Amino acid sequence: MSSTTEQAQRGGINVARLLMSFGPLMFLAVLIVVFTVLKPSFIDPINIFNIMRQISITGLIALGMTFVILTAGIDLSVGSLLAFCGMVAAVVAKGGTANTLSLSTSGTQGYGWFAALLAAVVVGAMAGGVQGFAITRLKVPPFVVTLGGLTVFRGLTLTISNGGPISGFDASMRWFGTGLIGPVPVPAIIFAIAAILCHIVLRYTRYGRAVYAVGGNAEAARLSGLRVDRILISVYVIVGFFAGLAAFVLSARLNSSEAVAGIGYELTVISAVVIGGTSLFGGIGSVGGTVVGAALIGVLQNGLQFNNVSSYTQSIVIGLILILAVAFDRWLKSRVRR
Amino acid sequence: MSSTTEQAQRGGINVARLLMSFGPLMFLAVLIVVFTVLKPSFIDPINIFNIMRQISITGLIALGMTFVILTAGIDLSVGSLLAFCGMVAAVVAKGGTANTLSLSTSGTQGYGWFAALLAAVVVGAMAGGVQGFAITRLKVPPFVVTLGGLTVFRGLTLTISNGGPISGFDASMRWFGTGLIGPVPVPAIIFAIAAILCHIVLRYTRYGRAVYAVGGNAEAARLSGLRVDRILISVYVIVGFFAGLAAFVLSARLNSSEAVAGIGYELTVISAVVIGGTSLFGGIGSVGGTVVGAALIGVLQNGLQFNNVSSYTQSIVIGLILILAVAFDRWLKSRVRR
Amino acid sequence: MSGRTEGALSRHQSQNWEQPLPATEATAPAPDSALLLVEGVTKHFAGVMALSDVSLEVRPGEILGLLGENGAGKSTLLKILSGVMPPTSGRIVFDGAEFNPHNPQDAKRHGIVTIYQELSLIPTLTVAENIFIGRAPLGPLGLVSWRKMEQDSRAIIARVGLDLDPATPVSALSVAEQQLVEIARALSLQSRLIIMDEPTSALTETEVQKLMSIMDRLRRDGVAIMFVTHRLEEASAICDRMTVLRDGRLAGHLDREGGPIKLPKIIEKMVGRAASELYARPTQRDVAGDVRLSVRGLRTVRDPQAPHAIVLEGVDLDLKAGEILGVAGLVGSGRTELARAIFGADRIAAGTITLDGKPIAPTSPADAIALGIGLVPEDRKHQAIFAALGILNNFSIAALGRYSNAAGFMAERREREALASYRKTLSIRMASPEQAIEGLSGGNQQKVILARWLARDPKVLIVDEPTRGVDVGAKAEVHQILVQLAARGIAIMMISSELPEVLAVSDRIVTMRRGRITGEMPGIEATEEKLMELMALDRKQEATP
Amino acid sequence: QDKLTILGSIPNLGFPFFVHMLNEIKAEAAAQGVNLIESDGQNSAPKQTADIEAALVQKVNAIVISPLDVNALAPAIEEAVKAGVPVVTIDRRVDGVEGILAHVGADNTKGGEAEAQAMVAAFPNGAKLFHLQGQPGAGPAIDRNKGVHNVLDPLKDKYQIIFEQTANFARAEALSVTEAGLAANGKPDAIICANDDMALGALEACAARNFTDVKIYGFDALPEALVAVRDGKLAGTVEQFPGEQSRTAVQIAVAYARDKTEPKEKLVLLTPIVIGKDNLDKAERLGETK
Ligand SMILES: Nc1ncnc2c1ncn2[C@@H]1O[C@H](COP(=O)(O)OP(=O)(O)OP(=O)(O)O)[C@@H](O)[C@H]1O
Ligand SMILES: Nc1ncnc2c1ncn2[C@@H]1O[C@H](COP(=O)(O)OP(=O)(O)OP(=O)(O)O)[C@@H](O)[C@H]1O
Ligand SMILES: [Mg+2]
Ligand SMILES: [Mg+2]
Repeated sequence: MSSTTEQAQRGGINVARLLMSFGPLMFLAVLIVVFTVLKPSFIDPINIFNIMRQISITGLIALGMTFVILTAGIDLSVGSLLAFCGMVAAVVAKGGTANTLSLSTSGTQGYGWFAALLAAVVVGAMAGGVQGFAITRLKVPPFVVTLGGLTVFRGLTLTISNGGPISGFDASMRWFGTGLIGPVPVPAIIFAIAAILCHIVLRYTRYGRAVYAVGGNAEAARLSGLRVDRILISVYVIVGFFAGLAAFVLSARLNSSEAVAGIGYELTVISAVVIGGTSLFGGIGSVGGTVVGAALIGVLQNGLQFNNVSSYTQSIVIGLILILAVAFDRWLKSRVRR
Repeated sequence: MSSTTEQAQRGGINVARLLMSFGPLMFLAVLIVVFTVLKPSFIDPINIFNIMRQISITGLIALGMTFVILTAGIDLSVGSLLAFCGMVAAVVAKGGTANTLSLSTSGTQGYGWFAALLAAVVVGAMAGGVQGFAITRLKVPPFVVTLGGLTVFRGLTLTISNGGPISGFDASMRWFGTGLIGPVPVPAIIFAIAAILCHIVLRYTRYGRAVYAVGGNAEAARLSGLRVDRILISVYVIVGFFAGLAAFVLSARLNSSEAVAGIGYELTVISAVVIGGTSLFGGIGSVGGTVVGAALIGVLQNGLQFNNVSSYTQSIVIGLILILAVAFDRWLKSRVRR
Repeated sequence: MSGRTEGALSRHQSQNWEQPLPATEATAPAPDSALLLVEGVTKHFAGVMALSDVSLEVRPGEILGLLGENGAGKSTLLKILSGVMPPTSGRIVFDGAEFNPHNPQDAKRHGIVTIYQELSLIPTLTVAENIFIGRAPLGPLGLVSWRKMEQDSRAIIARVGLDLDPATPVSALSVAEQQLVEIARALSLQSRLIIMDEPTSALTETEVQKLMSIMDRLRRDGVAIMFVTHRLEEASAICDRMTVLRDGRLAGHLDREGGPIKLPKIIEKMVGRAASELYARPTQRDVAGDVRLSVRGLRTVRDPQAPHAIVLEGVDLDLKAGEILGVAGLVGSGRTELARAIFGADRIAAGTITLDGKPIAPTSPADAIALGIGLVPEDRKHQAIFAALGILNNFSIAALGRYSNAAGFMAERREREALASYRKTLSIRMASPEQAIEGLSGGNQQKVILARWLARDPKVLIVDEPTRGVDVGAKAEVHQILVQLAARGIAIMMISSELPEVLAVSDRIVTMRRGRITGEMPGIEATEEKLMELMALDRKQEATP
Repeated sequence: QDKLTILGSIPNLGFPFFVHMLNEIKAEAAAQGVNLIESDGQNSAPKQTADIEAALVQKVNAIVISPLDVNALAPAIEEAVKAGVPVVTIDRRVDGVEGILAHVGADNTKGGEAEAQAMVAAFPNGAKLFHLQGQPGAGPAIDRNKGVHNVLDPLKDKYQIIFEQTANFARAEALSVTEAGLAANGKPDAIICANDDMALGALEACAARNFTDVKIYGFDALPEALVAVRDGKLAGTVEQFPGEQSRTAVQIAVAYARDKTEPKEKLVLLTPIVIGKDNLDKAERLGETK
């Protein structure tokens, strides 16, 4: 990652060179070509927009996860936190847990989409903050804290909803999941805007520089006057915020918040980030890479489903291609002069 | 971990000192006392043996995972690999995939338990070796390779068995899962022996010390003349071997190999290792810690179930206690002089 | 041969702790049959030509100095010899046979032992285990015998004058102690050729002398040594011959002809022109500044994570604006501790610090920096460098506030301009601001770190071992920079283990021992002997602690 | 006399279907005046086995269990039987273990058959289908899939499954899988889903494309699905009467534990039915949908 994509992000690099220098992007391009040859309708705008909408949920969380992993941290709780925030949003939107059943959009006595959105992102950010606090103050490794969070948030979600879903939101809320602006799905737009903002923050702000520095060498960062603990806490707040945002969009899209939402998302999200070239040891990576990683996973899944490949074979193919995409990237990097 | 438990392992330290110096062990002791006070039958030998049998499966894998994490690696594929090896063992034991339904122990035309065991551990070790190869030669990070493995092995398992379980093994095989030696369950004995062997290997052999060295600083280890790649491959072979062994024991215990076996085990197993004080950044940790970590999780689950705590509350409590156990350990370490 | 040895050690005779060495010249093999021949070795890294057609030879029982500026290719050559990387082309003959080591193990098997420039100990393992890595002594049943390993390693580290519990994890050691452990490990291996890449960069005079007498004994036993250092006096004192590299090419060989090789000759070969005086003695500058930083009764607490660490036992110190205060001391005298305590990096147990007359109590480096204090730490790799980041990011990290607007966006143009200007004033040799800092030579890395602090315009700048691993030319430049900074009114505290350096740039010098200040004198009056006396551990005291 | 204690164990409390089952067990246990130990298998056969073992240590008087997997739970159930504890199985029948007190169930395979037959009845002239399967390898997924194929495989010529994918019983996955299916294959006539969650997800995907006349079938008769059936959004959902199963099972278990009353029938099989708009009143949980 790093140098190559950063170059790309500064613009002025031709496409071929870019493809050649960043394995996953090249893989993505190849996959799109292959799937289109297999079934030309793959490249229909409607399917492309489907894919964009599909990757937007895990993609949003992956943006936050990029910050976390850049600091050499990890957040395993995001799937559960997504379910938790979604349930909170649903409770706020519907004005309670009782009316779980009405699919009708009328007659809800809730507080409207804005309150629901606010609740989701605030709860997500706060939950992230608590975890960040445990990581920095109690000195418990991120893996342990967020693994604990994974089970705690799931338990809380199930407790709130007693295992069931809370469904039926009003049209204004549903727009965030199902609406279109022109031909483009709203979730895809939200994801795109968020990705651009994250890119700007990481690349062009003081704060972004600090995140890279803390991940690159925490001790040197401390000795350079950075408030390492605050920065660490902040990245967990950010990923929590994005889990909340993703939860809101997912609930709006499904017209339902489910207690079982987001199971296993942590691995999908972390894959997207890591395939995108961000190092689990911190300090190296970019938002652009994460977007490519998320797109690679999304295109693979959609393309295989599109061709009605059996789900067993799908598992095998997806696993192998992920490994190959990264292996190819390493190989390119070892050859191409940096 | 490290020094404190290592001291303990060198023997000659009194129990109180040991408890005081290693947080999770102290937590374990406290939990046992609390659960016993709440319900004295908790400490019945039967229940203790139940717990031992329950932790033996993930515990076995956790032993192998300790090697991997000591080298700063990770193996997310263990749950899927367990299912895969279990299915292979079942096919060998039953002589095919066809007779999936007969629970009768008679009339099987398979190759017997020994062949099944051998098949499970050999396949597991080979699968681990392949992953280790991808990690060292293709230079793909362990997280990515084994995440790929996670989906690949699950897909292979489902393909072999076409989704269904393979059930009904003969008594000699079932003994490994359900038998007793004296009052002690066979799986617990297998786990105990394996733990002792692993402890000896890690602590008292050159190979074991090389594993620590590679995890402590791979580059320095290479400069010191260690064959880093071989050692890295070997730890994935070891964890694969243990996944195979655990699969055999689990199949014997359940009298069935399921395609959905082991889902989510990677997190339980890694928790056990990390709670036991092994650093995800490598070089620090011990088998003793892993055993304590596995026991802590097992006792918690059993004890909460024993007291009829609702499943949702269980999740919350388990998550919090895992975090607290590690936080407490860090706190002890920051106070007590080493 | 014995005459030569005396010559080599004459400088150190007065403090030679070793027993007089028995003459063993009879056992030394004929000195003119080469043990190692390097012929036309070339090494390319993607685009960079690190070595070009280098040839040299090493004979049994001799110490060959390998010298050159930062980036001249010394380490690269040594890494090729020890099997870390293959040459692009060229031939190596060891002991009369073609030699192509594929990995460090190969080289080890042939009896080539290497002390690498970047420490190659495993921090999480104990001292004993590091010494016996890959060859732990086995007891009955073929299991590792920890007791024997620890006993043996105690003896091995004692050879280099270390007295440590071998069960201590290496991560708890200071850089100097780690360096000594690494040397001890190398010496304990059966070897015919020992390669030492800057073994002395973290050591003080006493340890250096110790090492030199050991090297001398090895030489008498017929072991060949290749020795890299940027401290030319050392090289001149101990080396039988020198090979000098310049920009990856062979610049020439130097031979001891009767007496030690003279420094000007070496420098001329290294930099390609005649060198003027290496260290200019300080002219008595007019340090009329007020007291800027004042420390009274400073004590630190023992950190349970590093029980061997020195604690400060009540330090009083004044630092004036515009002066360079040199801090001398032996390894473990607490100099680094003092710097870290003032900088808020370690917890203070008691004592007061005042800055410009106002009491301050920084509890974190961020506090100290906000107050106008800067620290260039001793361990560049672990405490200063962001290896994954480019030079620009490394440069501006302590001054992000200066190069960003109120909204938090980086003002990248201003940042680049600032770097460009420091690049000029400090003459930093680099390709571009995006270049990874790892790709710079040590001296240039150090200059980037200095620039990092200059960008903050500190009132007080503490530099801890500012020229570790920096070549003569760059070293002089760094000294020049320090003097210029002081002239601008910055109060500078310079910790250094190299006495000539302390003597060269300090306006005033204090010495430390065991967490206390033991003496003070103006730089102009100081001599190595005077300082050594104040620094050295009193033996009687040590015997009865 | 001490109150009796029974164990009520269900496979996975993450799913509303089983939450309902456990709630009914709880309610009936309270009505019968016995203590209940709850157990959630958490989708793991070893976990459910461990719960049974823990209950045996606590000397429960009876066990009511819906096994996660009929084969993998057999040893644990066998152990209980050996310990003299009466066991009543719900929903999924464990073969090959002697001495189980009774089984109360509505076979998932039969349910799958009913679901497919309902579709066949709606399209007598044949149809193009999507089929969304449950979590690969999970017991109900296997059985329901088998049921669907039992009916449709012989009718291959008329009823083509043009798109068959797993959506892991999850709504979000069903939504994106169906989206892909619609984009690739256009509009089908019907979508058969292995549970209601997936049906509701498929429904969203169709609604987004304005394919309102696709007949979507779910499974489990959850209240949310019943509402959708009432509103004409889902074509039907399979009712297996989990509440009745649970209550009957508890009654049988308690009666035996109290005074060794043998159940009237060892095998109580409820026939799964497909709830459509016209027979909504047959749905067990209709009361929850007001
Ligand atoms: N792995 C590498 N990749 C690319 N360039 C390298 C690599 N290692 C060294 N170089 C380059 O090769 C040249 C020689 O470096 P080397 O480390 O051998 O210098 P040196 O003489 O040991 O310097 P110093 O005195 O600073 O240690 C330098 O220009 C350096 O940047
Ligand atoms: N950052 C640190 N954290 C913990 N302990 C440290 C640190 N730096 C040094 N030490 C400890 O302090 C001791 C050496 O003291 P210190 O480094 O202050 O002495 P010094 O006079 O600066 O000598 P040196 O030449 O080794 O730098 C070592 O034993 C080491 O354990
Ligand atoms: Mg060098
Ligand atoms: Mg120091």
